[in-house]
Amino acid sequence: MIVDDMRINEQIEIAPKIFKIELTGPLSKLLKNPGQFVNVRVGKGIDPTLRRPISICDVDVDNERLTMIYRVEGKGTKMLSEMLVGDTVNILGPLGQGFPVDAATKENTCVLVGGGVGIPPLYYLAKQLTANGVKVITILGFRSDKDIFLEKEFAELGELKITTEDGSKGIKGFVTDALETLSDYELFYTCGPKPMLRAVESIASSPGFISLEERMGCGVGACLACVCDLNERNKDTGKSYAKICSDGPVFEAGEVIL
Amino acid sequence: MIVDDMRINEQIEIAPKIFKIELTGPLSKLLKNPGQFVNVRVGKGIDPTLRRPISICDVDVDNERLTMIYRVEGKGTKMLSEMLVGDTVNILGPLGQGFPVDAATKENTCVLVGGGVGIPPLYYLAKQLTANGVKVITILGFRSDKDIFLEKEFAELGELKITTEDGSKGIKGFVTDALETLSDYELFYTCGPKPMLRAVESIASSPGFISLEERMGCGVGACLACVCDLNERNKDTGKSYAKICSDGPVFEAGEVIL
Amino acid sequence: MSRIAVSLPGLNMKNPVMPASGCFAFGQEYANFYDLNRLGAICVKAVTVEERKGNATPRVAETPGGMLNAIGLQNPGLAHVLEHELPWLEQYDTPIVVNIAGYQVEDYMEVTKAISKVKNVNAIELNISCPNVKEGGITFGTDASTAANLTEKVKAVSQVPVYVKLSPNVTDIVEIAKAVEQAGADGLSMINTLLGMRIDLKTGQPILANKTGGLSGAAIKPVAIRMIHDVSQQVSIPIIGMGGIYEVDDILEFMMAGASAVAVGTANFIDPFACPNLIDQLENRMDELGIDTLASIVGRSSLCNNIR
Amino acid sequence: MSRIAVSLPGLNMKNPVMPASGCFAFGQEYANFYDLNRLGAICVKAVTVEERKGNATPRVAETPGGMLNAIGLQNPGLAHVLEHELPWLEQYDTPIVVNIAGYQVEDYMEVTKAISKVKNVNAIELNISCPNVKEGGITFGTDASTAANLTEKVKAVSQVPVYVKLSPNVTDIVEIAKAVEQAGADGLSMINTLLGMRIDLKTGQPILANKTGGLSGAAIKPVAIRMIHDVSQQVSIPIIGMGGIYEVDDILEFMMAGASAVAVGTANFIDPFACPNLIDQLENRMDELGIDTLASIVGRSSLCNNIR
Ligand SMILES: Cc1cc2nc3c(=O)[nH]c(=O)nc-3n(C[C@H](O)[C@H](O)[C@H](O)COP(=O)(O)OP(=O)(O)OC[C@H]3O[C@@H](n4cnc5c(N)ncnc54)[C@H](O)[C@@H]3O)c2cc1C
Ligand SMILES: Cc1cc2nc3c(=O)[nH]c(=O)nc-3n(C[C@H](O)[C@H](O)[C@H](O)COP(=O)(O)OP(=O)(O)OC[C@H]3O[C@@H](n4cnc5c(N)ncnc54)[C@H](O)[C@@H]3O)c2cc1C
Ligand SMILES: Cc1cc2nc3c(=O)[nH]c(=O)nc-3n(C[C@H](O)[C@H](O)[C@H](O)COP(=O)(O)O)c2cc1C
Ligand SMILES: Cc1cc2nc3c(=O)[nH]c(=O)nc-3n(C[C@H](O)[C@H](O)[C@H](O)COP(=O)(O)O)c2cc1C
Ligand code: FES
Ligand code: FES
Repeated sequence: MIVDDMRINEQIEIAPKIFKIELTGPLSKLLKNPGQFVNVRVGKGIDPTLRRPISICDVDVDNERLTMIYRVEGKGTKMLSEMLVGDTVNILGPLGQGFPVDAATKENTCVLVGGGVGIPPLYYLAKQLTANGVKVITILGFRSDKDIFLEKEFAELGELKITTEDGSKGIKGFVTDALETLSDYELFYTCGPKPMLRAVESIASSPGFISLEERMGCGVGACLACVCDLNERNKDTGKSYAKICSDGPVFEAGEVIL
Repeated sequence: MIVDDMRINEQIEIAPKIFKIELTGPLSKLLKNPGQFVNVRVGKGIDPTLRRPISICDVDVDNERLTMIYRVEGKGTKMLSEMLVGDTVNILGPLGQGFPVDAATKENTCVLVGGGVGIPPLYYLAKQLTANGVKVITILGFRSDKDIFLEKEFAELGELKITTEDGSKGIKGFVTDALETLSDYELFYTCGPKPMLRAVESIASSPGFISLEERMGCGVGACLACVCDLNERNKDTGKSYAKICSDGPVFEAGEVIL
Repeated sequence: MSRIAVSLPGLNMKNPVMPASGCFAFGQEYANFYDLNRLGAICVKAVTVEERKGNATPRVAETPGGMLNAIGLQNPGLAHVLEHELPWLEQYDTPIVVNIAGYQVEDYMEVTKAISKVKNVNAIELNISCPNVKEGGITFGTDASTAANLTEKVKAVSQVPVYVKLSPNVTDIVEIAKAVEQAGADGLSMINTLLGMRIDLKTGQPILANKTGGLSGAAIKPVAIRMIHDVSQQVSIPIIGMGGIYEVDDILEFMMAGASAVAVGTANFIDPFACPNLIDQLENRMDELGIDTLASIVGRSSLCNNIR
Repeated sequence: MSRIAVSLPGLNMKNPVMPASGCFAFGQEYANFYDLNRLGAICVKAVTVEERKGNATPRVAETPGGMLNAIGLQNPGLAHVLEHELPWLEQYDTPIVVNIAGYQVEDYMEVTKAISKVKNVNAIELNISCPNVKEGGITFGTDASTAANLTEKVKAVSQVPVYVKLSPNVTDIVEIAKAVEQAGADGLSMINTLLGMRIDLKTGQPILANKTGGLSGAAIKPVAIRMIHDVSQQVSIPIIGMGGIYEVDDILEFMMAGASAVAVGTANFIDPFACPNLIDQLENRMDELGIDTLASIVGRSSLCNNIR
């Protein structure tokens, strides 16, 4: 967890309003596991005030490279998308507890379920799982054909099912429609909007891990902006809540109230 | 008086913390007389909030070029100095009433007295006066040798006296020390810090014109941030005050209370 | 009625945007930039019985995301405004709001009496919230019964609707809003500036000659939104909202909070075309957000309190 | 004493900078970034008798040059703080200030009694200004006699100096400051956050689940400076100043306005190293401005009122 002025190595729009950005700097070496995120300071002035949390999508430790994929939502991501190759961006990270890769063993089949900008952190996860010999089935949900990204990349790592809301590609419907057709898996990992996480949690036939989002202040566990309720008081800490930024963003399915 | 996104054509540090910036755009064609200024919007965000008033130092109407010289004082001028050739700067102008060039006729000798960043507007004035066949003597005051700028440019237009506070070049002392040695002139024009203006006004043996500075809000006469008191109620408007941004920044010596 | 027209007591506005008092003088300066008929209304600088010289300079200081001003209600006085400023504005058919200030109740009444019978004046804005004068101004705006009394007296002599401009520098703005509503105010304007100060590190002294000044600009927007939201739920007269409106989204945010029209102040200094630019962007942005008419969003934030 | 050391009741600080309450939890998170002994003091999150769950999320919203928060005083409760948080802090020899909140006078007294006898607690900060809880908090901070009564009761049971943290959401902060001084406060902390709101244009509803929140960050700095300036001229107890301190110049501006030490809140979120970075820059900047010791500039703005 450091603060690093990272250089923009590449910045491209890979789908409408979806940007892929590659940064260089020593922070890249500190990643513990996939699903961790960074807190991006956009600009140098007083506005925007807060950093923007963005998941790590891929890492190249040897070349100190970090890749993120983000959607232009509001002011901060807009400004980020206007920055150029060669500019530096101030990054705080890596933050949080990511997906436990070791939870899956060699013989396991894992289902990865991602929606929209919940997809990026699953990519580095898929890479690590497959590197460990785990079989990966990925389900990615998009609004429409034109919004699809990372298709080729995921397809290279295993079976890939794409769903689109308008049916313009793959299965028409939601990720859950694809998930319902599967039964032979030992573990799931998911990231996306809350309604999707709820649906995945209730449909899945295995244990799994979910990654949450919340508006954040500090990003490091100090301000209590990003709490969520635990289903049961934590045995170790005695706490009835968790901080998404530092205890999460990844939790065991069923651990927190969605 | 328009708002113009002007392109930076040149930006160089011509003395410590003193920058010369050349901008291109149609606004350049609207100048009425030397001593007018522009109101520079630095950055695109909410901070800095206010525009920065900077005098016009030179104009090239044919090529639509405007030159300004400014000192890095605080946040706004610092940010301006960090902008690069090719960037655009949002400019409001030309603003205010400048120096009346016609007040001097062919046979006249005029003394131009400038201190620090009060010097730039005198340059375009000197050019216009000499173009009209007026004889110009210029007195420029600096802190020290290394702070000198526009020396060659003024020297080309007539007699030039330089004063430095530490005596490292020219006459040791203030512009007034040089002004006291002169007597044969019909008109003076001056711009600089208020104490200097006061001293020049009291020493000068002729009528003249002074250019004032004040903290501004709107720059166009609407907010009344920048008023100064008139010595007498203005006959035409009935007003006992003047707005430096729109009635000035140039006033007849004796017209306003310094 | 067009999608962006709004209607308030005395003010039939073709769009919800007027310049804020004190940031637009009497209109002549900005008329050099654009046709003032494009505005929804025009709110002019505070007028007092006699000419006022205002405070010493410096009168403005910049702050993070905002500015302080301590103009001190400088204005040419009632007679001059009646003779020169208002007649000049006759060439426009945009509604005119005149902001009014004074040292004592009688001053406010005198100005109101004279101004409200001018044929091109559509409303009075009672400035009980100027933080930059020693007497009058804010003292009327920080106590509910004083504010109500003044409102009542001014209403009694006004021939046009009266909007009371509230000060945000109070513990309970709702209490004051309710008091002036009961005293007969036709509408509210809010917010005036927050009291602030900046110090010059070189001298150790305040930058403003008046020491304190009024904070305006983007920085105060969330405070304005909060106050308009709270007040709009407790009064039934319309609110002209202001405080840091720079962007088209801000207009919508103010109206959702409970404002029926908006005023733009500091933004005029950043861009003289601020008002017409905002107006031009309004319909497009409404389309993007699926908003049919502005009237339909006013106070939306208070409509469905238990949805979320 | 070093040039940048300052001394306040209970607090011998090697430099004037402490993190602000609620922005630093109990220190453990930022201890991952730097040695907390570099700080002038540490002010921890509000502590209440029982554990508090705080408000629903979203709890933060961004504003121009600032942010709103509505955490709602979430904290693990007195027992947990006594058992876990304060013992953990024993490894540091930096003074500790504990921020205290409650629903009623007795709550404050109970927490104070227990906390103030902990050996590594150097001062209590009485939070009578939290805008984000329904009961207690700000209600104590908006009425002078209520504030004074609470101060007196807490002083009576405290074994360490008591700083009262004032709310800026009042008409007359000087009155409240004087009342708590008379009631025995050893110092003041100011300012807490300004009440604000932001609305989500897509839903028309407030972004914060709690609807309103407390505005902090650069945007509020001029309000803080004004209040500290005004209060410091009317009281003789020291002030811990806060509200939008981001840069080293801000520290000096707050001290010239009348603060004897400063607290840094929101800036920690922008840069976790904000506090040590500010401390490191302090002496250089003092040299540039010709300031010998910090003690010499406190309240400089009120010293020579008629110079300028
Ligand atoms: C742990 C985590 C990982 C994330 N990873 C990704 C990612 O890989 N790719 C991606 O495109 N997006 C990701 N997001 C969402 C991303 O943070 C928001 O889209 C972004 O902050 C929006 O900022 P803005 O300035 O564009 O929008 P604005 O609306 O201007 O933002 C205003 C404020 O709200 C906050 N905010 C707005 N939307 C969200 C949101 N959905 N979640 C949290 N804060 C929000 C902003 O951070 C900012 O503080 C992630 C969020 C979290 C919490
Ligand atoms: C009519 C006019 C013409 C000017 N021409 C020139 C010029 O040609 N070259 C040059 O270097 N400077 C000139 N100045 C001064 C210049 O405007 C200031 O140096 C500049 O605004 C400082 O901005 P800053 O952000 O660097 O300083 P900051 O201290 O950060 O500025 C804070 C605020 O104070 C205002 N301010 C600070 N100093 C001054 C000042 N001296 N006059 C007016 N406002 C001030 C700023 O505009 C801003 O609103 C002129 C000023 C006026 C009024
Ligand atoms: C320079 C200046 C002068 C002002 N003069 C007045 C005034 O005369 N009467 C008044 O009621 N408000 C006055 N105001 C307050 C504005 O009308 C408005 O309420 C406030 O600035 C908030 O809006 P803004 O943030 O858009 O500027 C003035 C504001 C500024 C910046
Ligand atoms: C997320 C957050 C939580 C806060 N919690 C507390 C608190 O528990 N007790 C308190 O007295 N002040 C609390 N505050 C107020 C700060 O201590 C400080 O007074 C205020 O934020 C202004 O300083 P700043 O602008 O530097 O943040 C909190 C502020 C923030 C932003
Ligand atoms: S964002 Fe501050 S605790 Fe999570
Ligand atoms: S700066 Fe507004 S009137 Fe001169």
